[in-house]
Amino acid sequence: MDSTTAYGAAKLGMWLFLATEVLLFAVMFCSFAVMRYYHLSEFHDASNHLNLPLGALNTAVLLFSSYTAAVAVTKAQKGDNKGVVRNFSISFACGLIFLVIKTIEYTGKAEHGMFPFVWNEHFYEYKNFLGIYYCMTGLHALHVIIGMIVMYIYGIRPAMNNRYSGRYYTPVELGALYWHLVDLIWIYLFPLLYLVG
Amino acid sequence: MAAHSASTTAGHEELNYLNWKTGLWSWLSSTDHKRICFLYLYAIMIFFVLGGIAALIMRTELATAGPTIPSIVKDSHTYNVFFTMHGVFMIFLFVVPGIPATLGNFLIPLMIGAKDVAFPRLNLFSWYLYVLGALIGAIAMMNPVDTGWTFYAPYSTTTDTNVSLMVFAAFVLGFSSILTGLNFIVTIHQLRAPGLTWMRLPVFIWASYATAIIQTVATPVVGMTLLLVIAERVFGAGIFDPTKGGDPVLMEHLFWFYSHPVVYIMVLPAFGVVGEIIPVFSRKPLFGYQMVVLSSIAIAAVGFIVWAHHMFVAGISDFSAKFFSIVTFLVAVPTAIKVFNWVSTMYKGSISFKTPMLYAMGFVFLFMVAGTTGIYLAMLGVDVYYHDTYFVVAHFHYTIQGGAVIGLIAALHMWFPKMSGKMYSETVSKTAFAVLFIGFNLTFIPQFILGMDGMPRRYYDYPVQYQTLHTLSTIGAFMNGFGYMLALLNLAWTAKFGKVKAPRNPYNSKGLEWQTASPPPHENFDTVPVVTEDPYNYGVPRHA
Amino acid sequence: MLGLLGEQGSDFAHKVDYAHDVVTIISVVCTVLIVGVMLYFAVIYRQRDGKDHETPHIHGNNALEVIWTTFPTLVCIWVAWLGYDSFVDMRTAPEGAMEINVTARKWAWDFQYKNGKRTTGELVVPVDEPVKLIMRSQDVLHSFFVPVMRTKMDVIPGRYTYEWFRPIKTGDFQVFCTEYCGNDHSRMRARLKVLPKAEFERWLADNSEAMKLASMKPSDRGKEIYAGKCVACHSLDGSPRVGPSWLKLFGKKGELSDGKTYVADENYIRESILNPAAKVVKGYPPQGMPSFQGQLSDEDITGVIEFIKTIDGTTKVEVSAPTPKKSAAAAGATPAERGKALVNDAGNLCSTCHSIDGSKLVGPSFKGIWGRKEKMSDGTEVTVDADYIKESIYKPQAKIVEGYGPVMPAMYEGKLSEQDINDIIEYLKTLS
Amino acid sequence: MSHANHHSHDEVGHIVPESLFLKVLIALLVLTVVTVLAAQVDLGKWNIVGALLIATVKASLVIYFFMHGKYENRIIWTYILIPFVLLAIMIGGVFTDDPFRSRPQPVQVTQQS
Repeated sequence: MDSTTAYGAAKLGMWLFLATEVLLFAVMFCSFAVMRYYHLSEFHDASNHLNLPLGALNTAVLLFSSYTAAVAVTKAQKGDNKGVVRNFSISFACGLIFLVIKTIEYTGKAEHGMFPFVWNEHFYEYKNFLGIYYCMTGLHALHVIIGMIVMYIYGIRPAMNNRYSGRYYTPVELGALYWHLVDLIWIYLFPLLYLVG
Repeated sequence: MAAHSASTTAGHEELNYLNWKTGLWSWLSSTDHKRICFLYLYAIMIFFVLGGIAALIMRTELATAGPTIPSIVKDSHTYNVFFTMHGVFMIFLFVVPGIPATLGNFLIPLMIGAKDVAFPRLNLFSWYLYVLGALIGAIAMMNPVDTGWTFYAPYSTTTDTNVSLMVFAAFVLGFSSILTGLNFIVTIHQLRAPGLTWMRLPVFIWASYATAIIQTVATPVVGMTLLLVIAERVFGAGIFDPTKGGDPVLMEHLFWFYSHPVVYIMVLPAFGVVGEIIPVFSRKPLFGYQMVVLSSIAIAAVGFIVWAHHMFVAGISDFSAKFFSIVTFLVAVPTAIKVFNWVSTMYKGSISFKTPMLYAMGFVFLFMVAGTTGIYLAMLGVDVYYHDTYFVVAHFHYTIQGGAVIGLIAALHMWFPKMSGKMYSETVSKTAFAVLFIGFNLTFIPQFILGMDGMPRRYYDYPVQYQTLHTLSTIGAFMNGFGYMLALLNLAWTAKFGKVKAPRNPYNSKGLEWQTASPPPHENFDTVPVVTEDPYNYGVPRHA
Repeated sequence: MLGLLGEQGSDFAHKVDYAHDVVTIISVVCTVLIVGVMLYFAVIYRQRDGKDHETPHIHGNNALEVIWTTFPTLVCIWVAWLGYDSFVDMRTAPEGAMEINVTARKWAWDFQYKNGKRTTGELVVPVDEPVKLIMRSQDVLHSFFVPVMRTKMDVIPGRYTYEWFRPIKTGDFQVFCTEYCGNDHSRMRARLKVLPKAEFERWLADNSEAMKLASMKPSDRGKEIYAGKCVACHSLDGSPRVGPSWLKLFGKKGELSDGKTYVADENYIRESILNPAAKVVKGYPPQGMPSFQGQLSDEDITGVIEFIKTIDGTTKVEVSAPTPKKSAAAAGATPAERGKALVNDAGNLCSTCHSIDGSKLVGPSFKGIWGRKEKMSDGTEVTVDADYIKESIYKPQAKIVEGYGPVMPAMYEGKLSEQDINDIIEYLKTLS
Repeated sequence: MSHANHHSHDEVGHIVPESLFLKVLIALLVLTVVTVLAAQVDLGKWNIVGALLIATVKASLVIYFFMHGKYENRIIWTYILIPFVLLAIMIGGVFTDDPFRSRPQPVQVTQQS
């Protein structure tokens, strides 16, 4: 396999993998739609209990991290390994910030008695919303963590050893693609969970 | 096992993929698609045997009304465990990886003139995922699951057997399947030999391509659904459990969104196999090649919008039932087209009845039965009667056993000379075919009649009026099992001890895979082949 | 026409069967045709003498492709319409259909009628009247399938589903559960009894007992059940009968026949009612008690348990005297019919231990009993005649058929008259 | 090897200027603000339509520019679109059912035997 074919194959493979990831979340979105259909008013009320400012902040953080990941690819295409390290590190840091904010949100809800999957009297009616909320954001957070690991292993670490050049930067592009997917999912999760409920 | 023996005579012959490296580790660490084919073949055969034993135990128990073999099936729970085992092993561990992961792995690179698949290491990783999934499933069997392979909520979320572990096993197996499919799609897109345009691809490649798409995009759906079942059991997520405001019918929807397309994962490659066999042994071009290709793609596409025909009496809305009944009939047409084209290929041919051809012809008959009984089940009013009766059981086994498994056995016979470099005994393989073909029909034709009489499925015990047919079916099942044993042992024995060397192209086929040595060298072709003609260019043009 | 699906019990069954016939004919013709053509080609175009002959280079034929795309499409449309049409019928219940509530649970079917009458395991409906079943489940998915009616619908926890049919003939029909629901899935069957209208009305109106039960507090309900079903074998004053006395039973500890110990708590009592053979108290016959699975509802069992808790040695129960219904039924009925009523009467308990279909329960089956030669446990042989039956009813312990235990209570003297016994004998004669 | 790549040479992929990414980022942030503000107005069922519409615009921007979708061939676009089509089929199919059947009732919890 020559390098052009390998590059095309890797990219097509990555897109296919992203397709499967989207379909993993598709089940969640479909379940969300059905649950929302049956428990509309509960979903509205429960949605208002989420912390909108923190959610919005997290959206901004992820969008920004996506931007730096995109820039990292351009840097790699230009053979600028330092640029790859710099931009991916910012994305990585943004991922961390995202997770920290998410933890604050989770603990905040736990303090109010909205523990994951443990339904107390007061929030019993929100059980369906909270159930799917924790499933969706939990799975998404797992993807954030995987994305960060991928960025480190295939982006930051090789770039620190000057592995990439204008002729070979496939892993950077694939890692960035995966990170964009994490962002993409959140773009839908944010309004569905925090805004319209 | 079988294949190692070739290395003993390596001194006299050229190196091929079987003998260029030896030792168990050279197999377990091999990224060669042909060796991975064998890794899968051994693994799935273990589960074919286990699932088959479970089936025979069930059939024995059902031979008479009331307890038949209380020493083995001591109560209804044990019986429920056996049918769950049969379903889970046969579907997730045998038939789904069946043709794609074995023959698909072996043939796709060979048929498109490539050295290997696009991501050889990912290919090996898929196999290890499969093994991991199988091990988790085996551990789950410590407290065996009794839900049936469908894992319907809320039974699956409330029963106190090891459902969580078992569905997690299915999830892992799903990822093995996804990565295999992804690998094949990329391989077919990127690695075709020069001159091998899309319309020159063998139909097996087309079928595998359609299959791979379904594997890649449908499997995540069931994976996530099963994770939600775990979430329901462990956390009480409230999505499927009605006591928490969830909707069990939603679970059925999501489950069948994958599990209907999955029957095309099983059976499309078998269509491809038959499409390969019939032209070679008829010495004719495949009749209506474009229509055959198109119908594969159409089946894969339509397969995604018909899932709720498994749920006509599941409490879905009448509107939904009507909608899904009508779209279901859309699948019937491309399937019919395939059969017509296969039969027409034989017209004015020069037909030789080698074992693969017998299997292919048997396949046409079995699939006609499967297809026409499918029509009953697509018809709303009639399906209401037949749903969850033995008619469905029989129909399903005609499609999956008569389709996918017979397809797999046919393919193993067809490409056995290429895979092992030896020729098997035609007498034994034809006898085996006859036994398993008769046994198969004897097993399942009585089950159609049982279904007509209203016998429900998944019953440990039944009213005595059904006994005669059940007994017949049990006799058939043992015959069927014996036939499979004979067929597979014949191949295994030949691979290990066979003396007759296979020539490069024993059937005088035009297929690219036959143009290299038998067995092929490690990197398949000595020089990159260049394709200049259609895949089935048999016959004499002036006669056309 | 072909009659492949068997007896037709509902008015839309013929439509389903018609659709079924049409598709059967099409299927058989198509399969025979295609396989026939294949075999024909295989024979006439076979390779001869092991050598290939020249074959033409045919790639396809567009006209043929069009034909065999269009033809199946048209057939499919027709067949789809037939299926659709029959489905619409079975999903459209007529206005004013009689509604019956159906509750499915592991593993029994409960039916409740509009007037409050409840049954378990037996659905009784009038002939020629549309019946609509409103169904729900208490636990997991079930499915209500009546083959002769050609209808089926899953029963789902958390929502109502329905099905309807209009029976066109009287008789006794099988009901299956067809959605896998766990261990006793295959035993979760029920009978559908289609009665003539007048008889159904009479059956439905006879609801005094059920109505009374429903409004009682649990322990009274248990007492009522005790008097009807348990009194023959379990005393309230500590004296042993066929089974252990219920005096101060609740919370009692003791030894089982297998040497293990038991504590008579709720779960033990519940299990003993539903599965008596599982834990038998030491000194009592292992098969002495029939299972009440399907006869007592959860509420009934709770009632019995509550009643057992109240028994303190002063508790007295009036054993139900022959019910007035009997004398009402007696007028105008033949002796055999009167005997049947007596055998089936809940107060007499015959059918608890004696089947009429030949199956072996606690006692010998009534099927074919008249004139049968039975071997006794003391080795003698007895022909079942009027004297023997009379003796067996009044003094059950006198002669015991080999293989059965001395467990039948001596409670019928004074309860059943000689005339009653003669009626029962007439009925038994009909059970050949 | 395959026809799609015959014309390509060693330099692969399209280099997108960083300034374009910055513009896209600003657009995304603006859209986020818009969607938050729009949610404060009660538009009934149009709230969710609007929110999903804006989200789709944002997602398209990410795919088109950040993920280089603009420069990809038809094969990749096919596989970009397939999951979204399937998601639509899944939700569409499920919603041929739910709105047309009876609503769930509270379940009476009983003892499991």
